[in-house]
This record gives sequence, structure tokens and C-alpha cells, in this order.
Amino acid sequence: MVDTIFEKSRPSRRAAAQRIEGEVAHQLIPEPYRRTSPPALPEVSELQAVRHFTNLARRNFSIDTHFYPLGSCTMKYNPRGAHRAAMQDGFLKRHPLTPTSHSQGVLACLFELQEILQNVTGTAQVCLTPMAGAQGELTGALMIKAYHADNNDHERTEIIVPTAAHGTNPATASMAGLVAKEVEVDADGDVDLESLKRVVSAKTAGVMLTNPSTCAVFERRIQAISDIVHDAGGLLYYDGANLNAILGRARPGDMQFDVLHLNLHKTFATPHGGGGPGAGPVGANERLAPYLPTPMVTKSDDGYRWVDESERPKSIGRLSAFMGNVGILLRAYAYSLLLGGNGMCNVSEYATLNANYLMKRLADAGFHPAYPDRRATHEFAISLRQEAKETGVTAMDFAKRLLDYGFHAPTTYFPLLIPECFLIEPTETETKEELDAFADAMIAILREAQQNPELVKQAPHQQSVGRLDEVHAVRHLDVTAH
Amino acid sequence: MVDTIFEKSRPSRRAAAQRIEGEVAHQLIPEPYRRTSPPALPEVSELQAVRHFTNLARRNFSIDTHFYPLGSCTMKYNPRGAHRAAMQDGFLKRHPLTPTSHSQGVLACLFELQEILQNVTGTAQVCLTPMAGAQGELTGALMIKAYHADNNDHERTEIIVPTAAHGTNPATASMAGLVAKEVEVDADGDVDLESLKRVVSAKTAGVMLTNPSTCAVFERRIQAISDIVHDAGGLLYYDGANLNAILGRARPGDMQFDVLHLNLHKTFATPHGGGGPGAGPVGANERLAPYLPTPMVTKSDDGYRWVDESERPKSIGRLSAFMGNVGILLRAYAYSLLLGGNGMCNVSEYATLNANYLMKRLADAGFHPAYPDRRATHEFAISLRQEAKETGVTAMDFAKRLLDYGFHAPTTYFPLLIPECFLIEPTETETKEELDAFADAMIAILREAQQNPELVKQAPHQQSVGRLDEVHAVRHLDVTAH
Amino acid sequence: MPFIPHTHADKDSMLETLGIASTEELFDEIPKNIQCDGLPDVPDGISEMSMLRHMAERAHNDTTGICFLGAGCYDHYIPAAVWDIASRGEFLTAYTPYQAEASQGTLQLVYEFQTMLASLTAMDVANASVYDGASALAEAILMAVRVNRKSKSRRVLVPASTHPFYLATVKSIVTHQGIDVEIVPSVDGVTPISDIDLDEAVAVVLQQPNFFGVLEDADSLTTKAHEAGALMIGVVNPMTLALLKPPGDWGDTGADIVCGDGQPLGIPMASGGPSFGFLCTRMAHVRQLPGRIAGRTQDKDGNDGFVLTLQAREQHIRRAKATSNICTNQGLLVTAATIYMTLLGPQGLVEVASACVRNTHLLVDRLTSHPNVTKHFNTPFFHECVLDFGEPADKLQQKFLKHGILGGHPLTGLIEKGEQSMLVCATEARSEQDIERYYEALENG
Amino acid sequence: MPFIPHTHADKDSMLETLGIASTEELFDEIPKNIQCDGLPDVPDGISEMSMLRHMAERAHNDTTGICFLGAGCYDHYIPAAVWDIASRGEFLTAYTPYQAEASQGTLQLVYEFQTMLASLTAMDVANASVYDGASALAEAILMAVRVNRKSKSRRVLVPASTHPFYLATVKSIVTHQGIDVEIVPSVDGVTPISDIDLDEAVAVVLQQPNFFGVLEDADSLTTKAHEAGALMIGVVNPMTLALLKPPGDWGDTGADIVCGDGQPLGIPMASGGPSFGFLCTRMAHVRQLPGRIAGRTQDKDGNDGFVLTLQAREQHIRRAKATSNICTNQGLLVTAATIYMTLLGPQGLVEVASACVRNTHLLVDRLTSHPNVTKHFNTPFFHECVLDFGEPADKLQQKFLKHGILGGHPLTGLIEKGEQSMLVCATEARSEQDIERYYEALENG
Ligand SMILES: Cc1ncc(COP(=O)(O)O)c(C=O)c1O
Ligand SMILES: Cc1ncc(COP(=O)(O)O)c(C=O)c1O
Repeated sequence: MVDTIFEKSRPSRRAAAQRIEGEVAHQLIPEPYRRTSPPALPEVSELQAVRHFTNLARRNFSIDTHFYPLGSCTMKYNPRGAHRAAMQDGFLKRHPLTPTSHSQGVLACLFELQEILQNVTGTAQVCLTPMAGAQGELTGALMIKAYHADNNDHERTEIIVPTAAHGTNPATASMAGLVAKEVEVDADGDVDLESLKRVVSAKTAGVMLTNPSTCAVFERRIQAISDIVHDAGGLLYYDGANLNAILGRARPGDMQFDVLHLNLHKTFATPHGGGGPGAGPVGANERLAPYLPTPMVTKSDDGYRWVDESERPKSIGRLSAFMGNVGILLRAYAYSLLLGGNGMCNVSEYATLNANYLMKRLADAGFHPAYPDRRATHEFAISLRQEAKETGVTAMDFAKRLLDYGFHAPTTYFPLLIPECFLIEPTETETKEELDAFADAMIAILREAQQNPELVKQAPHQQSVGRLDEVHAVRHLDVTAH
Repeated sequence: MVDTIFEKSRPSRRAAAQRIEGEVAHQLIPEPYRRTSPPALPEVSELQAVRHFTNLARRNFSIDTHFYPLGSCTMKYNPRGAHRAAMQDGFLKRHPLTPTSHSQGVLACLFELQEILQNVTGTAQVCLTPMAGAQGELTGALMIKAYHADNNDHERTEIIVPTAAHGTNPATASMAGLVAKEVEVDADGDVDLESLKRVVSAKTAGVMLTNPSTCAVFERRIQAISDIVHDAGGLLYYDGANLNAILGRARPGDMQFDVLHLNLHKTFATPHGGGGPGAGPVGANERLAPYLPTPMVTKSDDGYRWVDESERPKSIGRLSAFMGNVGILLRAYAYSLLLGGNGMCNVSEYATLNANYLMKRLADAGFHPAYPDRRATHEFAISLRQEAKETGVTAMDFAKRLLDYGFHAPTTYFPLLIPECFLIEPTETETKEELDAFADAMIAILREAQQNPELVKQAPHQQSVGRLDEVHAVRHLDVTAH
Repeated sequence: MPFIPHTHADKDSMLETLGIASTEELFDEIPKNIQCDGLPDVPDGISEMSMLRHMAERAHNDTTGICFLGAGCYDHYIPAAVWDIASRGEFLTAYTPYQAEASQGTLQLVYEFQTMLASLTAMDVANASVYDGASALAEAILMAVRVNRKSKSRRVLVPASTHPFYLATVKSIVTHQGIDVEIVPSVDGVTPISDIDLDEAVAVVLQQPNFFGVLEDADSLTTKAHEAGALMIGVVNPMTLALLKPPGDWGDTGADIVCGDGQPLGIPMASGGPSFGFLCTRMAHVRQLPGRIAGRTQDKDGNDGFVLTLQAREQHIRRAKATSNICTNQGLLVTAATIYMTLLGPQGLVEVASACVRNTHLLVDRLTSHPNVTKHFNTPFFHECVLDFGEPADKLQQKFLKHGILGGHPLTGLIEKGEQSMLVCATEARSEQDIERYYEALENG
Repeated sequence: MPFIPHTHADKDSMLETLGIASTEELFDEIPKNIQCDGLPDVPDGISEMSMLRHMAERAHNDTTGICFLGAGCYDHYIPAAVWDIASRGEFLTAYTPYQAEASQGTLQLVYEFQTMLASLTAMDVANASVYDGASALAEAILMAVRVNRKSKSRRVLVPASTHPFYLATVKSIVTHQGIDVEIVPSVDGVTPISDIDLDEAVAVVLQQPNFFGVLEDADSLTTKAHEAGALMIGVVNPMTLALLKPPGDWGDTGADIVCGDGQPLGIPMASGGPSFGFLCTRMAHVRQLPGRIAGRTQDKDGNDGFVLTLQAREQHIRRAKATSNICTNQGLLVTAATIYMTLLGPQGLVEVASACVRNTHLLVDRLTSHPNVTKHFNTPFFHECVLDFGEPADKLQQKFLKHGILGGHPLTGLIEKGEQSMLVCATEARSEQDIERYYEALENG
């Protein structure tokens, strides 16, 4: 590590160009309300601040610097043009409570984005406010609950999720006050219909599915699943994390899903920002649309305007102080203008081509796809169980060694049901050469694992730090510098 | 090295968001004028371009990432606020030939900058157009020539420069059609007055001096020099590269200089951009002001406007297609607003304090200041001759090894008259801790030189490439990839 | 194909490797009847130049004038360096630092952020981020219920002086876990502490300064809450903490959970998002804190480094039993806020807060010098204040806009006679001339 | 002290190390009589917030409208990535790559730039940069005189159709080395090649397309120049070379030196600077080429890397005998141009150039459909054209500005009846609606 900013701090040093003229306002604040000792913010010069954070940035891998095939995360190129579009003063300086009369620009963008997302997903209405996939999921779960409540169907307290589901799905269920029920996935990665039939009941509020699933295969029996759940009075929720695989080729609405979210930070290429922000708009069919959260944007004769609960009495309400992550929505809107409907179809085509090609190259080199008889979708899983057994080198070791080869590691150990799993998502914006280089690195590491396993187990060797001890971090919790 | 962008190129690949709709316009260009084979520009995707150049950037040292004590270059912090100010649409999108009526914003800034620089230098008028120090020098030399010509004084063909002068000074003389005559510097770094008297004659057009000089000491006998040259009918040119040392404390105009340039990319903290751009405004006293180049900005009752040769018949004329590096001038203007007159005085105070402190620390550690009995100015020179003799480790080896310690090297082998020279300029924006760390690194390298000289001679060891062979580069000239 | 690098030759050779004739075959597991024929209703793509021209026109449309609106989102000055650095590709286009060794930049920054926020609030630990202030309050309440196991009740008291959109968000989210949110009416813009019945409450919320800009008696409520066995949740604007007593020092032992919105710390208003929500707490409760936390640890050679820690709280490990479902958070805004706090330092933050207080007092004095305008409450306020204008606020706002003034937030339905009231705010970015222009708009409106 | 990090404690301890009582002592070698007492006439410093507010007002002042001005500076669209990357601290705040091992980013980029420019001009080598196009032409002429040692004359022919400000700059700079710049009058906007007397000329200049946008017969002049023993210097707009025959292919053996301004390659107009000048030549003349050149070499382990090469041409080594006095150049603009050319690629550059040609032809057709407007020359043009408006151009321009149109460059004194003429230009950034708006301004002016 480099010194923390606090070690660079000296009493009464400061970045003085940031001074604000005028007296300290203590006297305007009655004494009992006053702070008596200053917060321990760092005291550094402007150059120290700039240099410190610039150098911290240089210690990150990112899409702009490295191939980043993190499965389930769609780390595709984030267009600088979309960033520029959203960073314009007119957008940045708009206060969220500015009257509609002076907000027609941003409202027009949001309205058109709603329309585009409706088209893309095959839903009746879209609400843009949820601020990430997980909030979209919560929104969907609450809408399903509200729908059943509206129908006086109060016993529906369970929501079904596949064993392979992303952690947010069961966590969302709990947050919505529902009980997550697991359903098995069969050896080919599809939901086990028998298992599904067993778990479906009059208590079923709905099912949450990703399609392609988190096993990275397309759920072929989606029609049957839909029938089983709908027949039992449940609803279908679509987790849109994997929409990149089918963009412009198959629409969740056409698969009978009732409600869904999109991850704009995945499919619509908004920057992941080192953890966020994202945006998780929710779409619904006619049946569930009335329950969508507020605010939404509508268009009438005298322009665009917000719609709130007064016009949408069944809405589950508000999920954020204002209108969600508008800045991200604007980037996604810019991206959708750049791509257009035609460009979106190319996304799924080439994302899928890249994943299948890389899977083939790895399979040809002796690695083990988790579902060797299945097509890859926009991503694919391999299991390094056999390699681990033979060499003692685990998927995590492979992951760390990949960093030394200049690649961010794929998602590891997810989905949980695939042992020593790598979930690999190259995305459509990577070249064949990059995929080949990645495959070559995997092959080289496999050879290292066979010939010199310690080299791999001790990896990484060429990063700013060596392998970090996560257990130590929990045992000796150190989460602030003071 | 990383692959060049050409190795990443593939026929007909492209960054298609940059497409422009419409037909190729061949038919609008008569056949004999047409290009027949396309230029070999790289064909890459937008992500490839972004990743390539982002990763290239990461291979640079810079002020934002490293201490960069390059003597004579004033590598101080370049305020991001000044960059932001100049990067506003209103400034960026202004066409240089926009009528004055619609240019009052930028003209006001330029006019005020002229005034500030007049104040700072103690000159009567300032012209902002020269695009770097060297062009400022040429401007000054041409003005001196024009002045003598105007006085029918046609024999004045020589310009005097100290032996220690920056290479641009003699090169400028030649470019102006003058002959550079060298004058000696004495053991204390001052111009040798006897030598000066010998070289001054009726052929003397003028003398070019830096003060503090390139020996990094203040020229104490400036008054005497001025008298000698002026008495002989010559003029005094001030090379403003070292103005940071005396900003707000002594003004070249008050030292009897007739004409001078400033380096805004040094003293006024505009970014050096990996080699440029800079700006080298020229100021002159009443005597030489009529010869200043055009355009300049003036203020009259109905606002600001350009002044060209029609109003300044003695002007040496135009030095650039438009108005010089306006974007840099705006940054310098922003910087001067941030600092103000009071802040400028602090610049010289702390630049000088930093240099003297670092010189003392190095001297205490056994290094040899070139002028041990002199004050350092904003910079200082040390000679590593003795270290080189004792250990075989040269100043260049020290420089390369410093990179491994995380410091950009000082200027090496300049001024030429100081053997194994390091010219060290910390600038006022560096902390005491940084200076101490640099001194510690120098001490550590000295120890390495004594104990393990090969380690230093083979340095650097931790950069993206090892020591590069400059002789090979000249012998096997390879200056394009095709 | 804007961002797709494949040449025909690439595609052909990849298809050949795969032993298929066309990419269509790759989709043969998708039942034909659910495949769609492209997206005919989405217009074709355009160039970056055309897109930016279009969006520049849209952005230009929304340029409104001088902002005197606050109400949870503030027009502060943001130093140029903040977004220059936060927009570097390595911060902008990385994701959650799962591979710690390749993410030391983000991880160390998050650790530094946690330190700053903990110090600002006078709490022990901070998370690095939930979505926004409103959802942070919802998470805080859920957390309080998990923490306060002694309490068998699920009664949570929230003053009516809390931001109304925060209240709405809390209702949407927490009621589904059987939590009973009870609104405490305010009197004269403040919460009447002594009247509150804390019986069986699991937690009490207090926003300081409250939605109306008014200072609440946080000390008394905190002590009273603790005496009643309830947890104290503070909702704060981090910028105000440069001058105001931090929640960690409220009452007897300080607040137990502190949350709020980070927007004032270097985040553009940008229509209200993205910003970030933060949560701070005592070390004893850290395992119930939702959201990412970075910790310092060591590498195999004993060198310090940073990792995500206490991941066992999170959904990707704990699944249905996780502290929250949050996954993607608001990391980039945390990055910006950390740079902002560093550039300001303690002194800079005090100056910004002081200028906000001063300017709002100036504004209030100037506007109330007009015969029609009066203060609605007569209580100490920070940098927002409710003014009564004596005519319908909605219409007045439109009049002000004609003079280039975004005058404030009409309070229709939020307070008594709110139709004629606006919540006004003047940050450090407002000058005396700005305030004068507001007054002129008022006179000439 | 905006950017000075010293605390009182720092200062005290440094003074102590130095054994002095105050910093005043550090200046004791400066004679008292030339010390000044501060800078009382320069106002005190202000905060970044105040500075940016002030400069935003200034910048806002200058927003003019739709640009149909060219004349050496062009309103092209610049992809967003160009300046996002060029503004990274590592490019923005580095200096000349003297320490090659710590500057591989800039050096490799410069090498790539040289390759692109050489290919674009069909020459062997390019330098990485002089100040601007005008000073590049001056340097090209000085270089030609150095190169063409056979010629004893110092007569250089420059057509009157060259950019007038380039001509002025050339005169300011080159005449001091005894060079005789002779202006060749143009006929109907072009240079009458067959009439030119090349006797004893050391070099001939030709701008293609010329200042009036007109295409010159570069082939004939090049061949003729070579036959007369003169060097051929081409002045080109690099963007046009996507469609136009590159100077390296002109006439018999191509131009000998090519120069121009790089502004069309991703550089904002920004009042005309900073931009950059470039120079390309044949390998045989590389040692006379001024400016920085990067070369590929090897490190001690045999790995490829880049350095500044042929430094013996430069002032810091060769001093009075250097090829030029240039030191600081326009590096950052070279960085931007390299990213720009990479993002566009050969196809993108062809599209931009085509759109410029198309739009200008559209513009000319549309404007000349007005009864008052006619083309001044009847010669093939590229993306600029001289139009006669039948009324004083200066006044007309002010009228157009009222309609938000920056209509062109009045040619008073530059051509016959120039008072009524303007040089107009429509780049790829102009839309058909923009052109229509120009026509409306013309009709309603
Ligand atoms: C399959 C799946 N579902 C849901 C999510 C949650 O989305 P978010 O992180 O935007 O909250 C993710 C995120 O990685 C995911 O991969
Ligand atoms: C003493 C001195 N004079 C002149 C110059 C030339 O200035 P520029 O590089 O701006 O042309 C320099 C530049 O380093 C210098 O140090």
C-alpha cells in the first residue's frame, strides 16, 4: 500500500484555493448545537490530494485498462460519449425539484428511455427509478406482493428461486418479507421441473428467474415453468442481469414474465464506478403495471411531466428521495441512441459469439465447461475441480495468477453449485485477439500448476501487493485509520 | 513496450460510433486531385483505442503522480481549476476570427492578463502571442534588431550570452540572424565583468540573461552589467525561465532589462503536456514596446479589441496564424486570479525556501553544491563529479536510479559548465516530507554507488523498460512503424 | 456496430473454430416462438456526434438560473479536481473490488472514506454506500430492528419534520418486514421531544437539521430514547457536521446509527442522482451494518493492503439471511466525496458550512425585508428556512423563473398554509448579488 | 497561499535547518534597490469557486452560434474520448520525455503519431511538433534553405493564395536569415504554374487546398520545381488528405517538405490555439528537420522501447548551430491528435472529409440560389469557398450574428472587391438545418 492520506496530513495544512471567504458562522448557531472539535479530515495541499488519488487510481484494474471478464457483470466498454452527454452542465446543475416547465429536456430523455426499455423488454410500462438490480428486484417482489394483496390473496408468502440464483434474489425475498424457496437445477443447468412442481403451491407468490440463467445457459423450458407457476396463481419475475445475451433477439415479456428489472450498468454499458452506481429500471405487463413505483414520466399535450401516486393509486410508492440515478439513466439513453435497435441486436450476437468461441478454445485446451453439451450464452462456466484435485491449485489461485498475466479474473465460486467455478463473460466489445490471449494465459497457468504449483498458489506476484489475507482482515478488524 | 497501435489494427475494424453518415465525396473532387490509397491509420475499436492510450499514459511519470524536480522547468502543481476554466465550451468553441463584438469575454481575460504581466515584470507593455519561451526569445531578438535598424544602427549583429546559457539563447540568436558571443561565468556563478567588457563592442546588439541565472544563483552585479551593455549601445534581454525565484520580489523591468519573455508554463503553472504547449509572452519597456509583435489587445470606450500592424507600424509583425496559445493564456490568467499579487509573493518565498532546504540537506549528506557559498534560488546545482570519480557512477546513473525510488530525475548535465551536474528545482508546491524523501533517496543511492555500483549503473530496474540505448536509436534510425 | 470490434475475417475464423456456419446457430436453444425479429420500434443507431448534438440541445433546455432550492439536494461548489480524478478510467470503469490485489486503489480509498465519515459523524465505522439518503434511512431502520433484539416491539418513531420523500421511501421499504412506522407530528417546525411516548419503541429517528432547516433537540431525544431502550437513528447532512454537534456526541451516549445522503460532499445535483447514502454505527453493531466495508489487512509478506471485509453479512455469501440485498452500490460517488473531503479538509468544510449558514441568513433577512414575506417558524435554522410569501408559491415560482431565479420548494400539503410557503436555501455558491437578484425578482415579480 | 503546502511548523523547522531566522535572508543576494515591495497593483487572490464563476461569465459571453468560419481553423466534431484521455494527469502534467524510461507513454505515442502523419502525407518521417501551421511554414522554409545546399540563391517563392497570416508569419521569421520571400500572385484564385519563373529559386511553397479553398495544380508545380533545382514545400490540412492526393505523391517525386496545422485533428478551435504545427520530410533530410523526434530502440535486455532521437539537431545539444531554437513544443495537442486519428481510422477520416466537402457544396449551392450571392471563383474547391454577397461583408456578418450565424471570413483587402466577399466553410459538424438557418439569415438579414 501507499501511505494513507492521513499519514500525509499535517495540522493546518490545506488546499487553500478551496477556501471560502468570510467568517466562521459559529455565532449563528446556538451553542448547544455546535460542534466543539473538528472532524479528523486530512489536511493536505491540493497537489498532495491530486497525486494521492491519481496514484490510487493507478492501482486498479478496470475496463479501460484490462480485459475484465467478470461473469454476470457484463464489463463491456463504457462509451466516453455517453459519459460526456450526462456530464453536461444543463444536466448536472439541474435541481431535482425544478418545476416541470423548466425540465423538459431531461424529462424527454427519460420518457424516451422508458419507451425504449419497454420495447426492448416487451413490457407494457417501465419505471426508471430503482437504483440497481437489487432494488429492481425488491421493487418487483413488492409489486408481486401488492398484486396478491389487491386480490385478497394473503397467503402467498413464498417466492421460488433456483439454487443457482444470484445472492440478491433470496436476499430480496427476505427484504420484501417473503420466504425464499429453492428449486433444483438439473445436470444440464435447466430448472428441474419436478422439483419446481413440488415447491409450487397456493403459498407461491412468484418465481424469480434469470434467463439465460446464472448457470450461463438458456432456460429452454421457460414456457413450461411459466405455465406451472401461472397455473398455481404465482407470478414470474425476470432478473435482467443477463439480458445482454438476448438483447433484440428474445424479450422477457414474450416469455410470459410479468415483471422484470434491467441492469443498465450491465446491458446498457453505464460505468460500474468501482462498485456503482447502477440503475435497475423495472418493467411490467398490463397486469402488474399499476403497481410500479413512482415517479414515472408521461407525455401529454403540453409536454412531459412526472406522474406520482395521486395518479397511480396502486403504486408501491417511492424508493428514493428523488428520481433514482438520473445521471446513469441519461448515460443509458445516450448508449441506446448510439446503438439503436439494430445495434442492440448485434450486442447479443457478438457477446454470444465471443463466449462460445472462448469456451471452445478453453475446452479444446482441456478445461471443463460446466455444461459441455450446452451452448454458451453471453457467458459460460468452467469447473476447475479436476485441475484442483490433480495439482492442488484452486480456482482462486488461477484467478490471482491471471492478474499477473494482465487479465482481471472471471467471477469465481459462483454459481455455488459448480465446484471450483469460473464464470467467464467476455462481452461483445472485446476482440478475438484478446480472447486468444486470455485462453493462452489460462493454458500457461495450467502448465504452471502442473509444473510449479507453488508459483500459482502464491500468486499474484506482480501487483502492488501480494495475496491478501481476508481472514486476518475479519479477525483483526481495522476499518478506519484513526 | 506494449504493442504499438498498429499491431492492434485489423483491416476494416473501426470505432463505428465515430462514423459520419453519408456518401464518400469522391465525385466532388476532380480525379487528378484524388488520393488513391488510404493512409495507414490504425483500424481499431473504440475500446482498443481507449485502452491503448490509457495504458500508455500509465507509463509516464508526471507532476500528478511523482515529484518531478526538473531544474529550469518549474514543474509545480498545475491547478485543475485553471484547466477547467479554459476547457469551457464558450472558450473552446470560439473561432479565432469571430468578430470583436462577440469576443468580449476572451478579450477581457487577455487584456487583464497583459496588465497583470506588465505589473509582474515591471514593463510598459506585454504582447501575449509568443507560443513558448524560445519564441519569446526570438521575438525579443527581432525587436532588438528592429530597434537598432530603426536607429540606422546596422552594425549591431552580435548578441552576448553567458557560457552557462540555455541552448535556446544561442539558437535564437542564429535564428534571428545574429551572432551569439559567449561571455564567461566566474567561479561564483556570476557573469565575469572583465570578460563582458572584452566582448562588448559597437557590434553588440544586446545581451541575453536569465536572472537567477542558469547556474541557479542570483546575478548580483546585474546593475553593472546593465550599465556596461547599455553604455555600449546594446540592449538587455531577460529570459524569464527563472522568474519563479523572484516573483513579486524583484522585477526585471526594475533591473533595467529592456525586453523579456515569461514562461507561463513554468511560472504560471500551465500544464507542460508532455512537451508543450507553453506560452512565452514578451514585455518591453517604453523604448522597445513599439516593436512588440501583433496582435495585442486594447481597451477603449466601446470594449476590448485587437490591435494589429495598422496601429503599430513598428511592430515586428505576426508570429503565429492567430493569437498564439490562447488556451494556455486563459489557464495562466486563471492561475493569476487564484494567486493574486499576494499569492505570487509567496511563490518565490517558498520556492526559494524549498530549494535552499533541499540543498542544505544534500550538502549535509556530503553532496557538493556547485556554488557552496551562494544562496540557492528557486533551484540549485550539485556536481556529482567527485562521486563519479570515486565510484564510477555518473550523474546519469544517479538519475536513472532515482526513477526506481519513485522520483523523476532532476535536469542532468545542464548547465554544461558544471561537471556531472544535477540542476534541482523542487518548486513551492512540494512538501517538506517530499524533499526529505528525495534527500533520503539520494543518500541511499550514494551508499549503493559505494557498495554496489553496478546496481546503479544498470538502473532503472523497476520501470516498464530497462535503460534504453540512445546510440542504437541514432544508428538504427526507426522513427515510423511502417 | 458501434462498439463491436469484429471484422468479417474475425467472425469467419471464430465460426470456423466453432464448426458452425452462422451465429444464428448459437441461439438454437432458444425456442423459436419466443424469439423476436429484432427491435423494429427502436430507431436505428446514430453517431456520437449526432447523439451529443441531440443531448446538448436537451441539456440546454434545462438551464434554469440561480438556484435557491435545497430540500435534500444542494448546489455546492465542487472543486475541479474532484471529477477530473473520479472520471479516470481506473475509477470509472472498474467494478466491486472482488480481486483485492487488482483493486487496491478503490479499496484504500474506501478505507479512507470510512475513516472520514466516521470522524465526521463521531461514530466508529461507516459503510461505503447504499443508494441514497432515503434508502439509507430505510436500511438504518431495518438495521436498528435487527440490532435491538431486547426490544420485542417493531414500533419505530419518525418525526413529521423528516424529509417527506425519505418518509415515503421508508414506508415503501420497511413496512414489509412488519415494522410499524409511527409519525411524530411536529410543533412549530420542531419535534416536541417531551411529548413523545417512547414506550416499547425499538428505535427513534431524528433528522438534524430537519427538513425545514430547523435545528432539533437531538440531545434530549437521544437520551430519552436510550432510557426507553430504543435505538437512536440520526439522519444528517454531512456538510452541516462541520459546525453542528455530530450524532456520535448527541445526548448521553450518542446516536446508535447515523445515516444520510452524501450529495453535499462533491456530488452534482444532477436531478437528484446518482448520489450516495451512508450509514455509520458503533463497532458493536458492525455485523448488522449493510453495504460494503473495506478493511486493512496484510499480504503474504506482511505488507499492508486492503480487502472487502465482513463479507459474511452480504447477499453473495449469506443470501436470504444477509443484512440487505444491496449489491451494486454508489461507489463512484464515494470516490468523488472522498476526494472532495480531502480537498476541503476540516477547515474548508467549516468554511463551506459557515458560508451556507451566513448566506441563508442573509437571504432570509433580505427577503423578509419585503412587506409580504415572513418567516414561517421562529426557530434557529441552519441553511434552509421556510418563508411565507403571501401569495401562491407555485405561481410565484414561475414568476421568479422568468427572472432567472429558482426560488425554493413550495410546501403545499407539507405544513399549514403551505400553499404560500417555500423552503429556501442559499449555499456558499450564492453571492450577495445573487441574493439581491432574488429580491429584485420578488419586487418586480 | 493557494498551492503551498507549508505549515508554520514546516517553515520553522526548515529555517532552523538552514540556520536562519526568516525567509527574507534567503534573498539577501538580491541588491536591495531592485527588490520590490510585493505586487500592490495585482489584486489579491480569490478562491477557485470565485475564479470559475468569473471565467464562466466571460466564457458565456463569447457563445456565438453556428460556425461557418474556416480560414485555417475548423469546427470539427471531437470524439469525447480524445480529451478525456489527453487530460489524464500523466499526459497533461509530464514534460519533454528526457528520462525515457519514465516517459514510455509519451514516447510511444509520439512514435505512433509520426507513423500516422508520415502515412497521411506519404512522406518518410514526421516531427512531433512545432508551434502552429504558420510557424511550421517558416521552419519549413528555413529547413529547405539548409537542405538545398546546391542552390546558392535564397529566393523562396510563396503563392499569394497561401493563408495571409501564414505569409505574415513567414515574413516576420525567415527574412532575418537573409531569405528572400517572393509572393507569386494568383489568377482567379489559383497559382498560375506555367507563368512562374523558378530561376535560381531555392524552394517553392504551395498550399493545397489554398487559402480560398481552391485546389491547386500541385503536380505540375512540384515537377517544375524539381526541374529547376528547387525544393517543393507543401502546406496541407491533414484532414483533407483523407481524400486528396498526399504531397508525397505530387508530381514527379513528391514534395520534399510538408507542413501544416494539426488543428483539424481533434483540437478545439479555442481562439486558434493551442494547436500544433507539423513537418514531414524525406529520410534524406531528417537531420535538418527541426523539432522532437521519437525513435524505437532497445533496452539493455534487448527489449524494445522508445527515446528522443537525433537530439544532436536540437538547441540543447547543438546550441547556435541547431536546426531551430524550438524547445517547448505542442506535445499535448499531438497526444490529442494521435487519439483522434486512432478513433477515426482511415475510414472515419474519409467520412469526415467527405462530409465537409459535401456540406460546403450544399452550402454554396443553397446560398448561391439567392439572387444576391455568387461564387467569386469558378474553380474546384474542397471545403471552403469564396462567395460574393453584393453588400459589405462586415455589416452582413453582424446581421448574421443576430440570427446566431457566424457566416464566414470577410476578405477585405485580400482579393479584388473583397469587401463584399466572404470565405465560407461547412464542416461535418454542420447539419442541413444549420445550412437552412444560414439561408434564412441571408433572406431575413
Ligand atoms: C444475476 C444477477 N442478479 C442480480 C444482480 C444484482 O444487481 P445489482 O448489483 O445491480 O444490484 C446481479 C449483479 O451482479 C446479478 O449478476
Ligand atoms: C533558461 C531557459 N530559457 C529558455 C527556455 C526555453 O523555453 P521554452 O521551452 O518555453 O521554449 C528554457 C526552457 O526550458 C529555459 O530553461
